[in-house]
Amino acid sequence: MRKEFSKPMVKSIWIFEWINSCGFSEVLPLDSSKFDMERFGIKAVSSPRHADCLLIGGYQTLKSIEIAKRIYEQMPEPKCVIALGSCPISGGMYWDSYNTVKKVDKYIPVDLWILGCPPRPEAIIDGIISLVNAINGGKND
Amino acid sequence: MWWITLIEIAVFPIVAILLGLLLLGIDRKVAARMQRRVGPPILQPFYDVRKLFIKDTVIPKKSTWIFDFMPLLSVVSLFIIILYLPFMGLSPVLHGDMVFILYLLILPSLAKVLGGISSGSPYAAVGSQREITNMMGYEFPLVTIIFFMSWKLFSFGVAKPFSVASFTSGVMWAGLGTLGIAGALLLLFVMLLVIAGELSRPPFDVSSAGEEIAGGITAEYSGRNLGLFYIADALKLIVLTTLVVVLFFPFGISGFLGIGGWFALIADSIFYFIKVLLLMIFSETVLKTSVSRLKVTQLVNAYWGSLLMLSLLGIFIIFIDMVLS
Amino acid sequence: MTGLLMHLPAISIALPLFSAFLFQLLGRHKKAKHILAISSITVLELMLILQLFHVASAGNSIYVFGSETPVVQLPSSYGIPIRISFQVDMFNAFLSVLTSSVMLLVIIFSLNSLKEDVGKFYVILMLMLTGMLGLLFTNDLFNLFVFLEILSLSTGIMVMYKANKFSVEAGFKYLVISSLSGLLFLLGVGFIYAQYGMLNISVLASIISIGLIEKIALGFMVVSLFLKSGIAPMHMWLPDAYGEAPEYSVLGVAMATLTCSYAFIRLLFVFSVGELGTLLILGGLLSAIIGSTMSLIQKNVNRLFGYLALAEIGFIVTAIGCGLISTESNLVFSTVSGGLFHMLNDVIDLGILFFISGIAIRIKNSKELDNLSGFGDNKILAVFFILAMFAVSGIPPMNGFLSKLIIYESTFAVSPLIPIILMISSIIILSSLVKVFYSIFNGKSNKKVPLNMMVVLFAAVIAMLVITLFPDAVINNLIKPVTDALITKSEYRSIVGV
Amino acid sequence: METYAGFWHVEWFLTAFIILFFITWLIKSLGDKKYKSGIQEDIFLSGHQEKEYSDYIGSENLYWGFKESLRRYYSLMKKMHNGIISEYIFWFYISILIVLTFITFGVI
Repeated sequence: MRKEFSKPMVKSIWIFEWINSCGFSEVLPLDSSKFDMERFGIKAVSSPRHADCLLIGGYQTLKSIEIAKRIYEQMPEPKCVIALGSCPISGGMYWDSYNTVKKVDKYIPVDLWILGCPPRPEAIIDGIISLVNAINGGKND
Repeated sequence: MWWITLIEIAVFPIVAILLGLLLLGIDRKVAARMQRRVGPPILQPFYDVRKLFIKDTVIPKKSTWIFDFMPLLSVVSLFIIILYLPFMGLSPVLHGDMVFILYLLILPSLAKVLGGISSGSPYAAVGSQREITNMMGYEFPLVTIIFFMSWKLFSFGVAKPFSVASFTSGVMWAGLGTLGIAGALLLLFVMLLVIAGELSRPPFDVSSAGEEIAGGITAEYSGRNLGLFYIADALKLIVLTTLVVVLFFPFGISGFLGIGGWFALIADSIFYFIKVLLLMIFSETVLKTSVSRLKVTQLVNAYWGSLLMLSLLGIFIIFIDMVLS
Repeated sequence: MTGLLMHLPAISIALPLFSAFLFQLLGRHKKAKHILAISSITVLELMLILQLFHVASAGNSIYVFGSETPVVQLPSSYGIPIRISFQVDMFNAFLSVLTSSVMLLVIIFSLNSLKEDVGKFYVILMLMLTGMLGLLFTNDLFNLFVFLEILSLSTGIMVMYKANKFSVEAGFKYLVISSLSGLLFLLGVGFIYAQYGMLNISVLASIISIGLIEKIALGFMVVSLFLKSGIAPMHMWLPDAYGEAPEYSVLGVAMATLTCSYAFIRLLFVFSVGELGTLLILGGLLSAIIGSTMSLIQKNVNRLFGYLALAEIGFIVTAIGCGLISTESNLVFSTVSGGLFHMLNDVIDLGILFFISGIAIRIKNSKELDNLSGFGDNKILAVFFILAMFAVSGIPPMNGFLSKLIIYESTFAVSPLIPIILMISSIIILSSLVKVFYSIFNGKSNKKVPLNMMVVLFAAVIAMLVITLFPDAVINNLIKPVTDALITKSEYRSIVGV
Repeated sequence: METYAGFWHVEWFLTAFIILFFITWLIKSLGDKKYKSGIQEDIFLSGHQEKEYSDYIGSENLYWGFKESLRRYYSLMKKMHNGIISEYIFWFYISILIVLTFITFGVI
């Protein structure tokens, strides 16, 4: 089914951000000097063709989830998805609105959930490190 | 002795790739350090290339067969330039002309552009026509400097003023008064900016602008093709800094230290590496961390306007100095 | 055999003229007309190649019309009876072979794209060829004017051949320009004739002493030929003519322009007018700049290639101009050989470009760049286009680079500014060709390219590859004698036995 | 091939090109080739469906950046190439004037 992440890929993960609402303001400081994600070899790229990880954040409406699905399809094979914040998990504070997608997992296979609304940069870094350890440890759940 | 050149033809490119990726790693590390960030490990480019070669290579339906062939051509043309330049401080493997090298420098970015154009995506089309505009821009100051120097060689009465070998005889600083030194430094400054432009580094990176046109030329490239373009970028860094070394600092260290044989070789190559490192840091790492991107319209004005005037000013100063002395 | 060789210059003019009128006799048999055209041109081509080898081995051959034994030195009393004479040396023999092979390729290329008026097309083509060969071989000033008129009229009609609104306008402009240049050329010839009472170029060259009258006369003659070969300030008619000419015979029109540039090069070198060199350089640089920058913003394919042809003429003229100015012998030799070698390469490279655009236009029957796309999957055409693009803009291995290398490295001794401007314009040419590549070789549509067009394309690409792979051979035994023939004036004059 | 101030050797270039082409082809073959067909082959348009008409960027606004920065030069050029025959001949008379003054006063 999905080609598994192999060990050498872990040293350089390129992420493609598909973030609707608040998540982006949290991902931005990751490049800053305080939470430097580049020391793990993680780089934000601008085209899904180059990316390994799709960072989905913020509430997904019915239209935007379709686009997110197309982007996920267009990423080359060994890929993973990180859901950022509580909105992808359960629609977050828009849980009761008619057009938000309650659970992103139904549409896109999500590998890693980072909790928090919005999650602090430390939480994002910690999430990515746990993903890295999971891959190193061979547990590709 | 022709089989030695064959071996050199086979070995040098591999050494160049390793050196180039190492330099890119140092470049990213120094840039991070300048922003008080920890920055990626020095060997990060090696991990990136290895990862890219593992990933799938997606070929879009709309793209033609050229899309798959062009990364190959751009790397091959860069390999060829390395053979014609005094790489690692040694004398060049094959003897060539400066005009030939100038034209061959167009081939890698042309291959990238042809690949981008035939990938069918509008992002890549916009990116590639910006790359061509960038290429048209930076050629003017580059060609003026190189032709001025060969004209200077010609006025010194050198037999073959255009061949690379006669350039490595240190033509730039020969017979210059203090005024001439200032002019030569001005030319060096212009050359460093042109090098940054040719590598499409931040002030001039309109063609692979991440934010505006998603990924620029390489929007559709993935996996192994992207890996080849990554290597091509590293090689281009080596080639251009070697070009500046040939033009401005061609003298070796071994003659100075007076050691012969194998040690001279090693000393020369280490000195060459240091020269290339310093040039890279001053030319594009400093620029990468300090200047933001130019608009496409400002690009050609920057090259044909200010940079060209600066180089003409430098040439004029050197000319006055030659007349005075 | 020697009889034929002796009469070759005359036969090479008579054959196309005679076959031009034969077409009317054949009436409606299209097939017969095709066969006649191809056979007459191939026979002519073989004869011209024979002549090239004969001239290469036995030196210039002169042919005097109307005297009892044609191959004789001019009568020492060069007054009455006045006779028109042809002189064939290496330079015009080489160009005549080039012209007739281009015309052969044009004929084969346009075999199946001619609908009903096949005869009319071939008559115009043959008249163009007669004009060109006459212009090349003639040794007589007034005769030069006559052949110039034949060439201009037939090329003007060729531009108008498609008879739609635009091409008639472009053809009309071409005819107005040509007649104007013909008249002023005649004015210059009149001055010379009034002053010396004779019109033979070789004799005039040996006894002329350049005074004020001769300068003005030469000025008129040379400038009118500048206009005909489209040098910078007077070039505006050129892209219109190339843009509107029928796509299968645009190369013939381009060849006509190059033959006119042969005429003024011959005049300048034979009468050794050195002062015009700087003007030639300025004109050449200006046309290189205008040609390349204007070709960037064109929408019509053949118009874009017209501006490229203008830029290439700029290269040739700058090299020749530097040759005229400089005094040191091997500098003169290398600049002029660079210019002539570039003339050869330019004809072949532009030929390939025009053939590919001809194929694209014929299949998509529209000249606009936007709706020419659809050749993405045609591998051969894409490879040929890339090779031609490398050649025209001078990327290393190809033949364009060879001649541009010679031009840069010799004109740079005259002044380093010249190669800088030429190099920038050749980079801009590259980018306009990338634009054409983007619009033609994108998208997929499996259209079959007609066979005869592919054969012609193969021939042109093989010629380009031969020059690329064997540059020394081509230069030593083709370009070197041609340049010597042009530069050493004594050879051209001494034949007259004055 | 010797030129006035330099030289050019085709055979060295071709041998180097062939050897290096083989080496790069080897490097390229190290990578992975396969990919899923279908939707993965569509071009990336920020996730939107691809429209039907063939190409997106017309050929005349392809070098917008270059044209924009040389705007004055190109407007002058458009005025010069406006297709009126009397303009063309006007330029011809100017050139005759220049050439004649140039040639008679022998300005080198």
